[in-house]
Amino acid sequence: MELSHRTLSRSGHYRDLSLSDLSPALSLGLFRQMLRLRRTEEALLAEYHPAEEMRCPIHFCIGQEAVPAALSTLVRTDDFLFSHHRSHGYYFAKGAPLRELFAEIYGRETGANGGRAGSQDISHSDSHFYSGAILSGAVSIAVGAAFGFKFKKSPQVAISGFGEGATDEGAFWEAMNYSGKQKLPILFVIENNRYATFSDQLKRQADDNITERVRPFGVRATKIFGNDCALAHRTLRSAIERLRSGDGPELVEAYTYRWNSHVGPEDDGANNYRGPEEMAFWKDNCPIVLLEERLREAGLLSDAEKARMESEIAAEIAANFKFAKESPFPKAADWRAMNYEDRSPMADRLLGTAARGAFDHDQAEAKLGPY
Amino acid sequence: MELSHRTLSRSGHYRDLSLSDLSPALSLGLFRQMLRLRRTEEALLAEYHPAEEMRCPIHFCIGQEAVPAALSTLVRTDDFLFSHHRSHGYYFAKGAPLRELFAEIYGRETGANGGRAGSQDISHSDSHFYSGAILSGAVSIAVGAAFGFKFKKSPQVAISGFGEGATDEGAFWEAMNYSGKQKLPILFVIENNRYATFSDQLKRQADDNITERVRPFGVRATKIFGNDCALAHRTLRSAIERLRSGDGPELVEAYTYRWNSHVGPEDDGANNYRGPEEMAFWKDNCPIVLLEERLREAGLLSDAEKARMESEIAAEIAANFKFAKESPFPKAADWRAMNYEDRSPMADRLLGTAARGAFDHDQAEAKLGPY
Amino acid sequence: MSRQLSYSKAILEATDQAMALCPEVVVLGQLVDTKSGIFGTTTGLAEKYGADRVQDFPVSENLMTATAMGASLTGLRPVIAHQRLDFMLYSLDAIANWMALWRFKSNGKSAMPVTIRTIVGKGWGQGPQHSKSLHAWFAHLPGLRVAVPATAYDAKGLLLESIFSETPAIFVEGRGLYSMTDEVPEEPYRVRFGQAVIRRPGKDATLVAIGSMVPIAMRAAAILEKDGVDVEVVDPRTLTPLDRRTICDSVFKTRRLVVADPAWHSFGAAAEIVSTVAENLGDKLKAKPVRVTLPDSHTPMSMALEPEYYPDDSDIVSAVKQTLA
Amino acid sequence: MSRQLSYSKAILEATDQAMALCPEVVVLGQLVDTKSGIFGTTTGLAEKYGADRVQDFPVSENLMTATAMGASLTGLRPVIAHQRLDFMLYSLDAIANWMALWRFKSNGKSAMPVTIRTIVGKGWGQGPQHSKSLHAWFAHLPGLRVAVPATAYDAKGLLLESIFSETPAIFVEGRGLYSMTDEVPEEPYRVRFGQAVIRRPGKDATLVAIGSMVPIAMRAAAILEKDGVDVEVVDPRTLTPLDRRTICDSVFKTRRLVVADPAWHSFGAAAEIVSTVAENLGDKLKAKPVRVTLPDSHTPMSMALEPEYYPDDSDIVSAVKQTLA
Ligand SMILES: Cc1ncc(C[n+]2csc(CCOP(=O)(O)OP(=O)(O)O)c2C)c(N)n1
Ligand SMILES: Cc1ncc(C[n+]2csc(CCOP(=O)(O)OP(=O)(O)O)c2C)c(N)n1
Ligand SMILES: [Mg+2]
Ligand SMILES: [Mg+2]
Repeated sequence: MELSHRTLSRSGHYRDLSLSDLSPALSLGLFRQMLRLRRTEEALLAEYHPAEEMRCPIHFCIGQEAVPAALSTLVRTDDFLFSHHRSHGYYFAKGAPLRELFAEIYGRETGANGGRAGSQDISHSDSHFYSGAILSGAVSIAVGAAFGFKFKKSPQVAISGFGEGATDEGAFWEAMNYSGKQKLPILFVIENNRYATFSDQLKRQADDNITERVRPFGVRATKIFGNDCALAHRTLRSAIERLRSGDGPELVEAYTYRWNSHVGPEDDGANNYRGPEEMAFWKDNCPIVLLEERLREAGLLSDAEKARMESEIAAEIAANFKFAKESPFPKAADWRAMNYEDRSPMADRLLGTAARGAFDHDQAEAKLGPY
Repeated sequence: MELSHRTLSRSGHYRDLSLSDLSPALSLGLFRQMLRLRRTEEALLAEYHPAEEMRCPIHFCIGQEAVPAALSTLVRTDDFLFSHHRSHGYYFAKGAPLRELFAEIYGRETGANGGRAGSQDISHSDSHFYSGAILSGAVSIAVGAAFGFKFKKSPQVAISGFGEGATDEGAFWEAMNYSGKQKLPILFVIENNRYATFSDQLKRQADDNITERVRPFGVRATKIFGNDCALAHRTLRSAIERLRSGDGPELVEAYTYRWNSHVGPEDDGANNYRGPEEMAFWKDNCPIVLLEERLREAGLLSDAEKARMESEIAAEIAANFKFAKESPFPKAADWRAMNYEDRSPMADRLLGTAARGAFDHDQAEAKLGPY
Repeated sequence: MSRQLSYSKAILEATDQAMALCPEVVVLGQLVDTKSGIFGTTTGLAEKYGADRVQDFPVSENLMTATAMGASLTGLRPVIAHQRLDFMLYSLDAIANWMALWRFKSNGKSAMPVTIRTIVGKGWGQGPQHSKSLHAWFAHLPGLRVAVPATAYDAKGLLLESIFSETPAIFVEGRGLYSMTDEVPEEPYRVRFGQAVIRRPGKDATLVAIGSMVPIAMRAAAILEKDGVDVEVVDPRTLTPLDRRTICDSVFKTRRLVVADPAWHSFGAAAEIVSTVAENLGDKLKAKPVRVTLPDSHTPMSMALEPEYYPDDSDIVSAVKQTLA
Repeated sequence: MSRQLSYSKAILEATDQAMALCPEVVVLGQLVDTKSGIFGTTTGLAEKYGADRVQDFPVSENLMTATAMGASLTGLRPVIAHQRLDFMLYSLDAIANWMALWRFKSNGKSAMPVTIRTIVGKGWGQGPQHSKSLHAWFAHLPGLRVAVPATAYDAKGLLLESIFSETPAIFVEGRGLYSMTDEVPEEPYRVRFGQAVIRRPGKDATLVAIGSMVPIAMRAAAILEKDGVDVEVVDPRTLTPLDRRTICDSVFKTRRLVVADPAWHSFGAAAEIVSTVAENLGDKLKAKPVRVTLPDSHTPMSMALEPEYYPDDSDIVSAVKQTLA
């Protein structure tokens, strides 16, 4: 059956998750990553109001844990990952320090960006993680990173994570055309959660067929049920392997769903953009539950083991909140220094100064021809 | 055999032009339109230097006469046609007055735009003909015209003519996505002449497969050998018929070739971007010659008839030059009036004035939430 | 006449009345057809006028702008809306290379009566990609009109005027103004472009305030009044055309100028106003003019930095006092 | 040292030397790898440094800019070139929403050392879509440096400085300057941003000229000299940072200011300079400052209108005389 949001939400409980090619440690690792992301998001969501201390837009990703968890086990430290506004999963995936995420959204100096950026613009350059809130913009920049890797003949890959909404933008198609032409080492990961804010994909696109659209551009594309974390892992692993061997670009479209509002904790149901059956399907097929079912069947996860994970995670989250809340706010800003880098070590090293003569102004302008 | 620039230039003389579904009058009309366009372009090309009176960039379209000629017999007066920089063929196609084209590129007040626009930006709004030099920009505006026609349930269609280079731009793909989604009455005509300036399509795109790229967006697409004017006519006619019945959008990709430099009369061969065999193929398959061969076989065109056409056309061209050269230059400009319309008849009719109270400034700003 | 209406409701009412007055008015924008309706400024219109006239648009800002432009050539009067000005940067090619020069290059024969509503975010950590205020960019382009309404009254009148006039208009809204109310007449009415308004007469100094700086400037004037300083507050209401005469007349009277602009300092709209005054009255000023603006910096997210970043009434008070020192 | 080089050759030489000095310098742009090479400024580089380092790009200006940005994060030093500034408007989102604020939003931890070369067309009927001069837009954005070199010497030094410094730079070239020669040292050297140059000392009036107005201003100064007027010509060379001090020092001396800017009048760079002077010396001017600019109009194609549209030395002469009247 053709994979699409229309067909999926009528297809019952998913039973195809297979751990056959995953080691027990990896399977458990994926589970733990998903759980950790889920609990973190739940905690942030609960804290957001009424304390009002995280004063920035946050696009929560509860329900969409599978892809970030799978990626987290596949990306190398020196790979670059570029995320859209719904950034926390990708921040996790890149292994950037969570306490700096917490401090960032609390607007503190100890945040990943000293409180300048917030959730939707967060970056962590030591981890080569970047994000931003303008749709499709980070996709294009990721293409540039892949250009750099190819140029240097490096095995690094660029990964760009975003939603199906970004493919509305023309900028996205320039990225397809160029990366396909140049065979750049870039992985485009689309988490298709059906909506851009409250707008159904089929309100914006003639069909739910992004993979078909990108293929003629020279981009290898696969679509998968995105709540099967093992499948996501398998698919992304092969894609990244092919990329490292120079056979790029790749696109993986993972069908998934966000359980919460588009942004923030408030309910956006009044906009009537989605029905309860759809939500029921996706909650029934929670990526964490789907993996947990198999892990338990295979005897890999016990109640005790899960409880241990939960408490470790809870402790980590509590510590992160504490760190964030106890961190200082940024001080009175030096606006100039924040926006301009006055040091120029490279120019200092390579360039000297030279005397300037007097310009002879008595010259005619170039006659600009027609072209 | 797959139609593409690579295969075409090795395929010998074209023999498939068929007049079967065209009336003799129409066949001759197409021929005359092509000849008229060719002779006009040749005359402008010859006059360009050394007189230096046409001081604007001109992108000549010699070799690309088939599509404009075919269109000229298919568009209705109230259809809108939007062209890219290589505009003269489309200006012809829309039946806009040639003497205003001449006067325009001579920079005269009697020009289609009073000498403000020149060749690459010329428009003739009474004919609903528009153009502009920024790649793909006019394509997007054409989508808006089609939006208007659909909104008004009018049988009018929008036609957008451009080169394969414009499909490099992301803007183009937004147009595909939206027109496909909305089933807009718009015809995209691509004259694929292989190059954007000196850059081969395969230097910019992974493959020569624009029609394949657009189809998944919901755009019906056909590619044809674009120097067969009868085929162009047949293909465009069906496309436009479908559009008028509300079944849009359509894209026709016509493979053709420009004989001259990208712009202006100077030879741009020093840039070494194309070989002599390719040019030989396309000259051998001149759209005018291909049609003429059949017309003569069918006994529809005699030497005398052709000579009559030639002399009519020559007279028309001479008259146009005379008109342009004798026309006055624009006078000292009222810059404000040229850029702003101060009259507002609609507002005058619909809106009155109303007294203003004192604004109470002692109000708090709206607390902007995160979204 | 004393009906109070909020700025956002005034925008909704103007759009509603425009749609009722003229079947060619259409509204395009992401989510204009939803209940939340661009912060309530389009709520209910889709139900009232139908899905044809109030259309959600793909996240394709460039094409959205061009679609409005092309549609206007067929006789429609499109209004498009961007939730944030930042999103509209994808459409600058359509605006600067086409819309602004369309009439010019047609030699006055073709017009594109398009209205682009765009909202400047401020506060609650909008950060650098959700808070840009680029009215100076639009005002630098020939061929556009630029409205920066500060009150509900002006928002309604200028929006109606934008929709029904012939030159394309960029309509810059400050999100911070949305909940502020003003006396708004019920009938559809026009506010002309190029007519500044004296929000508060005064004789000691001229304070020109743009858009969302207007209420702040008025509060500053009230504070200064207590200190015995009588400030004249001028609200230009539109930047193109700019009512240079009213501004200069005021400064001619006061001989002092402060300009408050909710935008970056350098190369911004405040510079144009200071220059205009300098060119006309440069030899008559009793004090050096002062600009009160955002610093030349992108917007920090942290709630500790936002208050430092955005100028407030005390910054204006100091600036005015500086001209009186 | 007296080697004369044209402005275009100076750009070519700077790029060539940068590529020789540093293997991470790459050049991207439509047709940079062809013989014509962006009006001769990239000719031969592809042959010398290989197709990897000098790459033609699809007609996708937005992606081209973003590609340079992303590549710079991997350690490259990309230079991109637009044949006309107008074409680069497709990339304003990449520039304003990403490049300009990248360092800011990383809290200084990540930089994008990208150089964007862009050429302003003028003459031979370029018309409204091939001649826009939008340096004021770039200068209004925090986080960018903006160079407006007027001479071959400055073009070379500022381009090298742009390529090897850390803040992204917009490098605005006037096509009309391309054939003008200047003394250009052979070795690679730097010209610092934010350092204006006094092209001609004088005492009667200060004439600040930007980019392609510099030679015209110098000619005007020569004409004025014959009339006994001694004009000081200041070339800011870069708009961000702007050397406000040199400008103000000059005006402090002359007490008179004319600004010549090859761009639209309203909300342009000339306004920033006039304002800067007014803010610092507004109470010391002996005459009202004057701006010499293009009118607030798009560019007409006709050769009958172009000369009227572009200001020339006689316009500057009149402006200076106006300040002396
Ligand atoms: C250029 C631009 N236009 C509009 C927006 C407003 N916006 C923020 S998120 C969003 C929807 C994104 O949908 P999608 O890409 O599918 O990601 P999701 O939120 O579903 O994860 C929109 C339209 C934006 N951020 N950038
Ligand atoms: C946005 C933009 N970028 C670059 C250019 C410069 N340019 C003018 S024509 C052209 C090539 C166009 O090729 P194509 O679209 O195939 O049309 P053709 O000239 O072959 O008819 C280019 C790149 C432009 N006009 N607009
Ligand atoms: Mg989505
Ligand atoms: Mg072409």
